This record gives sequence, C-alpha cells and structure tokens, in this order.
Amino acid sequence: MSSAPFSKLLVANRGEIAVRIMRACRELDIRSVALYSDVDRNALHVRHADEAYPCGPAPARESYLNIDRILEVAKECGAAAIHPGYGFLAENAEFAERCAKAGVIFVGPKPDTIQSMGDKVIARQMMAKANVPIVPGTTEKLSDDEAIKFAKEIGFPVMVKATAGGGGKGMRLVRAESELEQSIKRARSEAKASFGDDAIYVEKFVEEPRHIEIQILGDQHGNAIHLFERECSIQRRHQKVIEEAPANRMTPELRAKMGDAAVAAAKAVGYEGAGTCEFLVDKHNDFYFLEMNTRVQVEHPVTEMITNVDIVKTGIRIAAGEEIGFGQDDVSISGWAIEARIYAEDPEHNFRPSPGEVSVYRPPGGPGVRNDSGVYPGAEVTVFYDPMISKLVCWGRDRPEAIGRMKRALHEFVVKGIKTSIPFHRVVMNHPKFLEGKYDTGFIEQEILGSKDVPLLNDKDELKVGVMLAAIATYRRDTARASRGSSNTSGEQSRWKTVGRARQMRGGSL
Amino acid sequence: MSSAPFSKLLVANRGEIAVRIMRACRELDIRSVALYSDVDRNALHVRHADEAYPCGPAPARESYLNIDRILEVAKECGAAAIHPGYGFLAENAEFAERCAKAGVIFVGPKPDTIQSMGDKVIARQMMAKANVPIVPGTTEKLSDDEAIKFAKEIGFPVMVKATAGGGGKGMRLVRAESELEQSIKRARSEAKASFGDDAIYVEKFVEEPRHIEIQILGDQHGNAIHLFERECSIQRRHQKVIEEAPANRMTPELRAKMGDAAVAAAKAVGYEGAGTCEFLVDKHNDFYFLEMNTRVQVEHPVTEMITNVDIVKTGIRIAAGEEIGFGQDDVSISGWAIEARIYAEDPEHNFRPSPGEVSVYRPPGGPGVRNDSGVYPGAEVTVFYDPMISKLVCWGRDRPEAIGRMKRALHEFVVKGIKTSIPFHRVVMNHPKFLEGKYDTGFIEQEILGSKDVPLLNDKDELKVGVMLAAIATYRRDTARASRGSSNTSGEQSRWKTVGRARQMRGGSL
Amino acid sequence: MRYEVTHGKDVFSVDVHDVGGGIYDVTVDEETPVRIDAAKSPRTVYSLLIDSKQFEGSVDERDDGRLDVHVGSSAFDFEVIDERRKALLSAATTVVQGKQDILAQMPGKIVKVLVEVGQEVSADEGVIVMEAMKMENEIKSPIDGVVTEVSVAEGDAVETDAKLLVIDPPFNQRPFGPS
Amino acid sequence: MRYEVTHGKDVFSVDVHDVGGGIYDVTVDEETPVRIDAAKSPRTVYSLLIDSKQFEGSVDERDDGRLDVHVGSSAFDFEVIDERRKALLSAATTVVQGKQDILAQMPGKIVKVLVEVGQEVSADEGVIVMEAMKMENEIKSPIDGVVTEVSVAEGDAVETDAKLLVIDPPFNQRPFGPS
Repeated sequence: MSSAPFSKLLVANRGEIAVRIMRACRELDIRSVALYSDVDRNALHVRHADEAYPCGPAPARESYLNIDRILEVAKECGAAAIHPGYGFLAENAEFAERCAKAGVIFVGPKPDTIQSMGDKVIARQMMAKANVPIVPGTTEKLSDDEAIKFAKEIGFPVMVKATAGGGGKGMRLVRAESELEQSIKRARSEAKASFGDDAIYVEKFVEEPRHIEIQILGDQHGNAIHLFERECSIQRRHQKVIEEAPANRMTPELRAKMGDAAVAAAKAVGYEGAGTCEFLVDKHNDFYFLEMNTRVQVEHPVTEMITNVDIVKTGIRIAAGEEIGFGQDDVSISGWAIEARIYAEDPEHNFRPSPGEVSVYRPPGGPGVRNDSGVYPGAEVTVFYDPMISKLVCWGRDRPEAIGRMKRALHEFVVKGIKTSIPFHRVVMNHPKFLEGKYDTGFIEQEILGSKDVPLLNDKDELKVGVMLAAIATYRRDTARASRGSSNTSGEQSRWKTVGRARQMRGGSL
Repeated sequence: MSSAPFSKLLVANRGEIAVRIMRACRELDIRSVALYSDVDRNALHVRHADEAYPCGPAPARESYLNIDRILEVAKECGAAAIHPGYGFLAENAEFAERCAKAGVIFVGPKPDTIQSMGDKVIARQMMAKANVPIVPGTTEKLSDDEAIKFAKEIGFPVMVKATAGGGGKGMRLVRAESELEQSIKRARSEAKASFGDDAIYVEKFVEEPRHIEIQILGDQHGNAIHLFERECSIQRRHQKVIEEAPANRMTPELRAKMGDAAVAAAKAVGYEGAGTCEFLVDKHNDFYFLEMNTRVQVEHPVTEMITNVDIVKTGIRIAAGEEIGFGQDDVSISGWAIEARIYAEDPEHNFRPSPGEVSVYRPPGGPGVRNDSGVYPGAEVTVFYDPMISKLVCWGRDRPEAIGRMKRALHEFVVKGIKTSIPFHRVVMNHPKFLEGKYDTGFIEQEILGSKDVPLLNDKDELKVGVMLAAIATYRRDTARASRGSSNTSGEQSRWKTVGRARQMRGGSL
Repeated sequence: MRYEVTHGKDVFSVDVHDVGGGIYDVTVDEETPVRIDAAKSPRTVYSLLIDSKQFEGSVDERDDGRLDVHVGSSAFDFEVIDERRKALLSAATTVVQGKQDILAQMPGKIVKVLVEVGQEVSADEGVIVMEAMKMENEIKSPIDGVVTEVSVAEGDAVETDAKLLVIDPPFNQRPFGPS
Repeated sequence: MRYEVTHGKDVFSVDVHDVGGGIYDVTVDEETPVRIDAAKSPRTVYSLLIDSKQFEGSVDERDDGRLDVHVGSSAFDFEVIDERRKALLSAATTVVQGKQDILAQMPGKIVKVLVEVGQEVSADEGVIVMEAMKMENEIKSPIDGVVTEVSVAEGDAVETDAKLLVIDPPFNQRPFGPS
C-alpha cells in the first residue's frame, strides 16, 4: 500500500456519499473535512469527519452549492483536494475550474470534460466521432420532407419530437411509414400549442429499453479501463430505485462491445477519475450512448462488490496523479450484486416524503450485506435534501443468492420514526418478472404502480397481529399516562420522586 | 437455486451464531425456531426467528444444555432439523444421538465422529493412521530410560509433561539432552506434589507455534474438500481474539500439504458437514495436528469472505443429504479477511466482564465490512453466557487494505452502556509486529500485556478533550437536574404539565 | 379494556386483558382469546410471541391520532378508540338535533370547563375535560350552538348521567322556532 | 461553573461557560478559553467541534459516581467535582478535630434534616440536605460524633455562614476531657 495521496481532503457533500468518501479517506490515512449547513450539525457525515465547518443556511443553494464559502473553508483548513461526491457541485465545470484556480485538486475529470459531457449536443457529437453508437436521429429541426426521408433511413419505429419539447408534449411514436405524415402534423400542432414553436426532429425509437451503464476509470497517464456494467432499469420517474451488476440477459459479446465503447468514450475525452457511460439497450441487444456521468455514481457499490475494486479510493489516488494501478485483464466479475435505495418516503401514499427523527435504526448485517447509510439512531431527516437515507447492497455467488440475501436483509432492516421505501423493495424482490430478470425501464410503472398506491405485501395473518398490537399499544400508552397523571397529588410526593430520579441518574449516560 | 432443504429448523443456541444460522435459514426459505432462557426473551436471536420457545432458567445447564427440553420443543414445533451452532451442545455426541433417535436431523457430523474426535487420544491415533502429522510424543507414562530414549528419537527441544497435568504444573521445556535427566526429576516431583501422581510423558516442543487451521466440508456422498486456512494465533488465555485468512507467511506448498492433510483427516472419519482441522505450525513451517472441531467455527466468516462460499448454508444443505455442490478446483482465495471478536469486557481492567444494557449501538458499515452481531440498541448483556457481542470482519484486496478497513471500522464502531474490547483491537491493529504479520501464539502475552492492564492508545489531545467533555457533561447533568427539581412547586402546575406531556405523546412511538 | 380498531372499512372489537409481565390475553371479535407475549424496551420495537410465532412490530402515533402499525412485511393505518372514550363521546355521534343535554357517561371528575354560558360553540369543539378511570377525556359539543347552561364546576365529582351542560341549537335551526 | 476534574494524579481546574445553543467556552487551568460546540441527542453520543476539529465522545456515570469518558480511541476514568459542592463539602475535608460547627457555605434552603440532637453519626454520614443554586447537596459529618445542636428546620432559608448544626466528637476523643 502506498502512502496517503494527500494529507487532507474536503468533502463538498453530505449524507451517505460524504460518509462513503470519508471512509475512503480514513482507509487512505487522509484527514477528512466535512461541511454542514445549519440543519446538518447533527448529521452522520459530520460525525465521520476529522474536521467540520459550517457552510451556510439549510437551502443547498446557500450552503452545499455555495462555491465561495466552500473554497474559503478549503483554504482555511488547508485541504489539498475537494471531493464533490454526486449531485450538488459534482458536475459543475465552473466549480472544478474555481478549484483549479484556488490551487485545490478537484477529485474528478478536467473542467472541459465536465463541460462538454454536460452538453447533450456536444456529447453526442464527440461520441459519434469516437464511433460510440448513439441513438440515430437529428437534434436539429427538419422539414416534413427531410423528416420523412430521415425516418426511412433509420428505419421504424421512430419518435417524432418537438425541438422545444419536454414532458412528453409534442412527442409521437411512429411504428410504420403509413402513420408518419399524420404524426408529424399532430406533433407540430401540439408543439406549437405548448411551446409556441412547431419545429420537430426525428429519432430512432428504442424498444423495451433497458438502462445499462459501464463504469469507467481513467488516469492522467492516458490509461482507461472499464469495470463492466450495471443494470439500472428499475426506475420511478426516471429516478433509479434498484440497480444490479452484472446486467440480466447480458452476453459476453455485448459486454465486450459495450466495454470497448465506454473505454473509447473515456479516451475520446481524456477522462480522469471514476465515471460512467450510460447506454440504452433495446430488445435486439443494440445499444446506444445516452450520456456520460462525470462523477462517482450512487450505484457504484454494486460494481465494487463484483469486481473487488474500491472505486472511491481509486478515484482519489487518480486525482493525486497516481496511475489506476491495474489493467483491464486484472479485473473480472465475481458473483452478483443488487442495490436497493432506501428513501425516507411513504410508498403507500404516492411516495410522499417522510421527514422526521429516526427513532429506531437497526441496519441488517451478516454475510454478503453492505449498508451505506447516511443516518443513525437519533438522526433527523429534513426536507431540504435528497431523501435517500441508505443504500442496501447485497452480494451472492449468483443472482438467486443475491436476491435471497436482499430479501433477508430487507426483513431485518428496522427503521422507525420515519416511513421508508423498504416495504416497496420487498414487493419488487418478490415480483415474478424481477425474479426472472426480464424487465425494462417501464417495470415500476407497468408492473407495480397499476394502482396509484403501492400494494404492499399485507397479509391476513399480519393484519390480525397488527389489530391486536394496536390495541395492546394503546392500552399500554393509556395505562402509562394514567399512572403519570395520578402521581402529582402533593408537592411532598413530587419532591421525593425528584430525589429518586436524581439517584437513578447514577450509572447512566450523560 | 434448489428449493428449501427443510421446512423448519430449530436453532439450539443463542447470540450471534444463532442469528447467523437464522440468516442462513431465511435465505434458504427455511422457517427458523429460537430457544430462549428466562433472561433472553429480549435477545436479538429471538427477534430474528420465525418462532420462539422458552427453554428454561438462565443457567445454560438448565436451558441451552437441557437436551430433554430442546427435543421437546423440536417435537412441539415440528422442526425437521436442529442446528447446534458452536459451544453448548455442538460437540456433544449424546445430543447428536438423541436427535437421531427422536427422528430430527442433527446439523453436523455423525455421533461417532463427534465422539472419537472429542477424545484426544483416539483422535491422535486415527490421525496418525491417516498419515496426518501429529506432534511427536507419547500419551502414555514412561520410565526415565524410556523418556530419554524417546526424546533422543524425536529430537530436541522437547516438553516433559505430567500425564495427570494441567495449568503448566509438572511441565518442563528441555532444550538439550544434557538438561533432560534433571528436568524429568523436577517434573516428576512437581507432578507428585500437585497431582499425587509422578507419571510423565514426552512430547516434541513446537517452537514459535502458530495456530493455523483448515476449514473442511464433507458430505454424505463421500466428497470432502477444504476451504484453505485461517490463522488464529492472536489468543489471550487460549481464547482466539483475532483471526485472519489466509495465513501470514504461508507458502503454496505448505497450503497444499496442510489442505491435503485436512481432507485426509475428514475422509478418515467420514466427516459430514462443516468442520475444522486445527494445526500448530512451527518456525520451520512444520505442522502438527492439534484437534478437529466437529462444528461450525466462530471464525468461519473470514473463510467465507475470501472464498465466497456460505459455509453455514452449505452445512445445512449437506445435513439435508445434498452434495457439497462444488469441488476443490472450484474454490480459490480472493483477497484477505480479518476478524476481530468484540467482547463485553473492560480491557483496561484485566478484561473483566462488563454486563449491562447496550444504550447506544452504531455498527460500522461501508465497503468490505461485515458485522455479525448478537446485540442491538436496548439489548441487555448478561453474565450468564459468553461475553462476545459481535464479530467484526473486514475484507481487502490485500492484507494492508483489510487492516486499513479494520482500523476504519473500529473507529466507526460506537457501543455505549457496556465496555468492549474495541479499544484493545485498535492497539493490535497499530502494533508493528501485527502489521508485519510476524507473530505467534505468544503475541498478546509478550507484546501487549507486558503490563497487567492494556496500554490503550490514549493521547494527550484526547485527554484534554476528555477533561473538557467531562466538565461539560457534568454541567449539563446538573443544569437538567436543577430545572427538573424546581418545577414541582404546585399541584396545579403539575397537572398542566401532565396534560402537556400527554399532548406531546402525539406523533410519538408507542 | 375493550377497543375498537378501524382499518379502512373494517372495524374490529378487541379486548385486552393484562395478565402482567408484558403478557396479554387478547380477544378479537369475540373469538377465542389469544395469549400474546409483547416484549419491548424503549430503544426498540415490539417482539410479539403469539402461539410461539414471533413477529416484530411497531406502533407510531401520528399527529392526527391515528396509528401507523408495522408487522413483518406489512404496514397498516388504524384508528383505535377505547369503549370508555366511545361512550363519553357517544352524545356527539348519536343525538344530533335539538337542544343537547350533555350528560356524564360514567362517574368521574370535572377537570376543566372550557366554555361559559352564552358562548357559541361549533360541532366537535371541546366543552369539558373530564377525568374518568384515571384518563382525561375531552367532551365535545355534538352540534353547532350556544351554551345555555353549565351545571358543573372544575373539581366537581359527578355520577353517571349527571347533567354537565346544555347546548341549544342556533336560532334558525331550532325545531319549534324561537323559544 | 467551575469543576475540578481528576485523572489519576492529575487535577485539572475546568471552567464551563454556557454560551447557549450547545456552545460552551471552556477554560482549563487558566489557559485561553476554548469554544466547544457540543451536539448530542438522547439517542447518541456527543459530537464535539473544537477549533473545527471533530471528536465523538461519550460520558457514562458509574455507580460510584466517577465518569467513564471516551474520546476517539482513548478511554479515561475521571472524578469530577464542582467547586460549589467542593465548598459545601469543605468542612469535611479541612477541619477534622474537636467540636464541629457545621456552617452554610452559601445561601440556600434546608431540604431535609437527616439527624436529631443526641444522635450518633459517623464521619461522612449525611446530616443535612441543602438546596443551593438549584442543586441539592448532602452535607456530611466531618467526624465520628454526636449531634449536640440542630439550628435549622426543613424549609428554612439560610445565609452564608449560618450555623446549621453542631457535632461533638465522642467522649474519649474530646481534647479537654468530658465537657
């Protein structure tokens, strides 16, 4: 093991990813520095840090996005590097540049990599140039004739989309040439009505799309490798909910082709650090570049578990100028890993947020279970930030064992005081299509959310137990209240009770 | 994945190993049944079970060792099998036989395997017959002449031991032939004085002994394989404290020889299930059979982490009559794992037991960390049973990474209400000889316990912080007491406070 | 103690008999009583043993007084009301027209009178806090109206059916016109 | 508030000034005050920020009143006594011979008189409980002896130096023989 790459690193983030980065720091003998907003003094990431500095009021824009304040802290504490985690400033090219100007190492790719990969049009052009497959289509507006000609060229089905579009407006799926003219007309009029602009373009429609991404690593010495794929098709409102590695229905050929494409993409932009190439894979196993995430990914642990590579530590070493340290041939896939994102939200009531104090917290343990948590017993979940409180990751020799462990771990996981998505994950882990591994990005909408609220696995036995427990708990509460209420009859008695209480303090925690 | 090997399994144990077995059951879709003594109703293993039955008063002899009661529960609940874990009835041949007679599968080897391996003389004879190296020596008493002749045969150094011996009495290390006669005389007179019997025997002295054991698996179909070695030389009073896999200073040749010997031992006794061959390895890398443990071992997780084999699940499948399911060539070593046993004891005060309520419990998480715990926040550690509350196991690509993770995990681990051996493990993880991997079974006595109490890593900065914290905590306690004391001035006020308290109950946990 | 537990449209009548030591005999809808060993420390959730089957469960009271109950993989939303409280509140649910005599449903002590004669009150507004069987219960007005009589004072002990106060409906809702 | 913290043979004089909001200015042995942000919820241990350095720490009071303190990797065993209490107890530690006038060391209120005239007491036995600055303190007899005078009653307010009670040494230890 080499010596610590830096002496001190500032983590410009909060929650589980800040804890994850601080864990890497401690293993690397780097002092870690936390930032905390006004509502985060008691947050877990502060307790994992060696140093901590306030960074502003609760709203992220005034604290975790406050570049001036963050660089001020970096200077004050003498941090050699800043790790942005994901979200917040992680893909902000200006921040990366400001770090460079301030003489602080930004743990991530060069500012211009962030910049160009953050612009969908430029990213698309660069990838096309590097022979990375992209969804065939234009991004510029087309006349009716041009659109028809282009659609025939790329083949049906196609999507007709408004250039000013969004939220499904001015979007038309066209399955055959015969429908095309009519669809263009409708898309134009919808687009006109919605955006005041009837410009449209045409794109290949990806059938039964699966979201599969490739983890990449690049260093300052021109090395670039990939760490295989993750499947992230279990999404709700384009938010990933469950991820696995490797992907279902993957073939060695497709894996090799996608890996090569991702490494080509990394080399095309001179990628430094840990990043991800996101692809759509259709039902014919054709794949198309979606975007490049120029940061560590929420779901990086599933890759860590099947490759035994510590992605966060490697990213920090790379930022310090070290080489990746191993080659493509040194990594292989071992077993299967699944991640369930645990959110502080109520799946029974349309996933509404559920802030509050975590009163009881008993994370699962035992073989093959990893828990990357952002909370602890007594922590407060606020409404200001992402509601993800934990990532539960399970590994098995094969997918059935990984699923068995995930079911077991979800059963063990006790969180009280707030509602969580744990019951929702139980539903997915028992769903036949999930068990078969045959799902695409429409899984949650089509298979789980047929009704507005999630049908949890409530069974009759547990209902009866619940009814009895509710009555017992009410009885106990009322009895406890009554005995408290009846004890305040005289000042004398109260005084002695107080003395008694003071005595009980002995042997307790202060 | 095959279907559940049984429908229901009774776990005749408590604490972390009961939880471990129940986790395996849940992953295998087996209903698990817990036993609990009078003081264990709130123990963690009960909360992991599908069913639970009382088994008697707190003393183990009346509960967890109460064979009649245990078989009665097995019958009552309809368990197809009983898993004994380790300790308690795990190596009790009578219990295994009683299970067989009651028509319940005992998860472990056949009764006569337990019987013969439980008798040191018989075990030694059987191993010698199977060409497993044993410590050269006799177990029968020798005349002076016989002793001298035998000592010359096996070569010096040798140990002269009292046949009735124990606790070091009547034991003499002899480094050269010239010292032998005198030593025999002394040993005899000591033995006579201590045990009233001056019979002695002679044994080869194992120099700088390391305790290295081989995990074995055997099934009812005659298959037997090993899962490589564990090094368990970090011991205090012959109790293992820290274990690692693989072993330090191991060579591929020695590993192959020891593995072969262990498999030969397993085959010699027709071993069924998961077991362990314990060896002593001397400074010349010669190894000698010590004993066979006919049960799952406390330290099995380090092997699980480097081989990716779930030993407990495999043991259950084997008991159901399944084959091991993979061969010697299918297993290999990946990375390095270290286990630290966390005891409820006070390392600063000669490791005295520290029972009590676990008031705060925040186990470590993140990459490469596994925690097999027997407690949870609010659990009570009693004086009746083994004080081990948790096994912290860390994995790394190599030993330095595993140690780095262990140090990080120990730093994260918060347990309050009771004292634990966590600070002791921190001392070991920072010890130069441990970091080098150059230690033998004398490590703790010679390197750590030079003084009676453990010199913890107390540093000056932390002392000053502690002094200030002690004053702040006292101030806060006194202020809180004072404000409670002054509020009981009138019945009227108290009444309204009570109403207020009742209102505050709203939104709380019952 | 008897409770009414409501789950969606289902109402269960549950009788809890405290055997002591955290053990309860519980009867649901007059079926055979079930013995439940309910273990809980303040720092954790319940462990229930019912006929030797083990369930972990938790009960959280929401701000609206309803209960969030988790058992195993299931989550439920219950309303629980005890029969004493139900009796105390029954005036509000059974008689809803005309002049209202608010009577004590069981013996108890008046903790607080929340209204005075002449005061306008809304339906469901608290009018009296009464302590009965060691529990405080807020008695609510069954109707919109005006308090026309207060028959008790704070600290009074009252018997079953003692008149506590009288609420008249508003002028335009009185059945026989102005009185 | 000033405390004396004893660790082995070392004694630290620690002054805690409550700034509010969990912030304290703490002075050890008259050095420059240090500002400490001490965050703690009932369910967890302290997080201390001292000059931006973060320490997790815990304090547990043992049955004998001493404190087990953990900070980072270190564990300490402290005795903490506040200067008020020290003053109240000072009679027991400074004057140990002859007739003892037990005086109030500061203004306060007598909560309880634990002895009566004629009663024999042992050294360190509690004789009076006095409340001062909102804290109850048990005043102990400095010697083995007999209570010869009780000058206050429960509920009395007393000023500094007010005589509380008198304890005479046992007959055979009186300096000038029987009185």
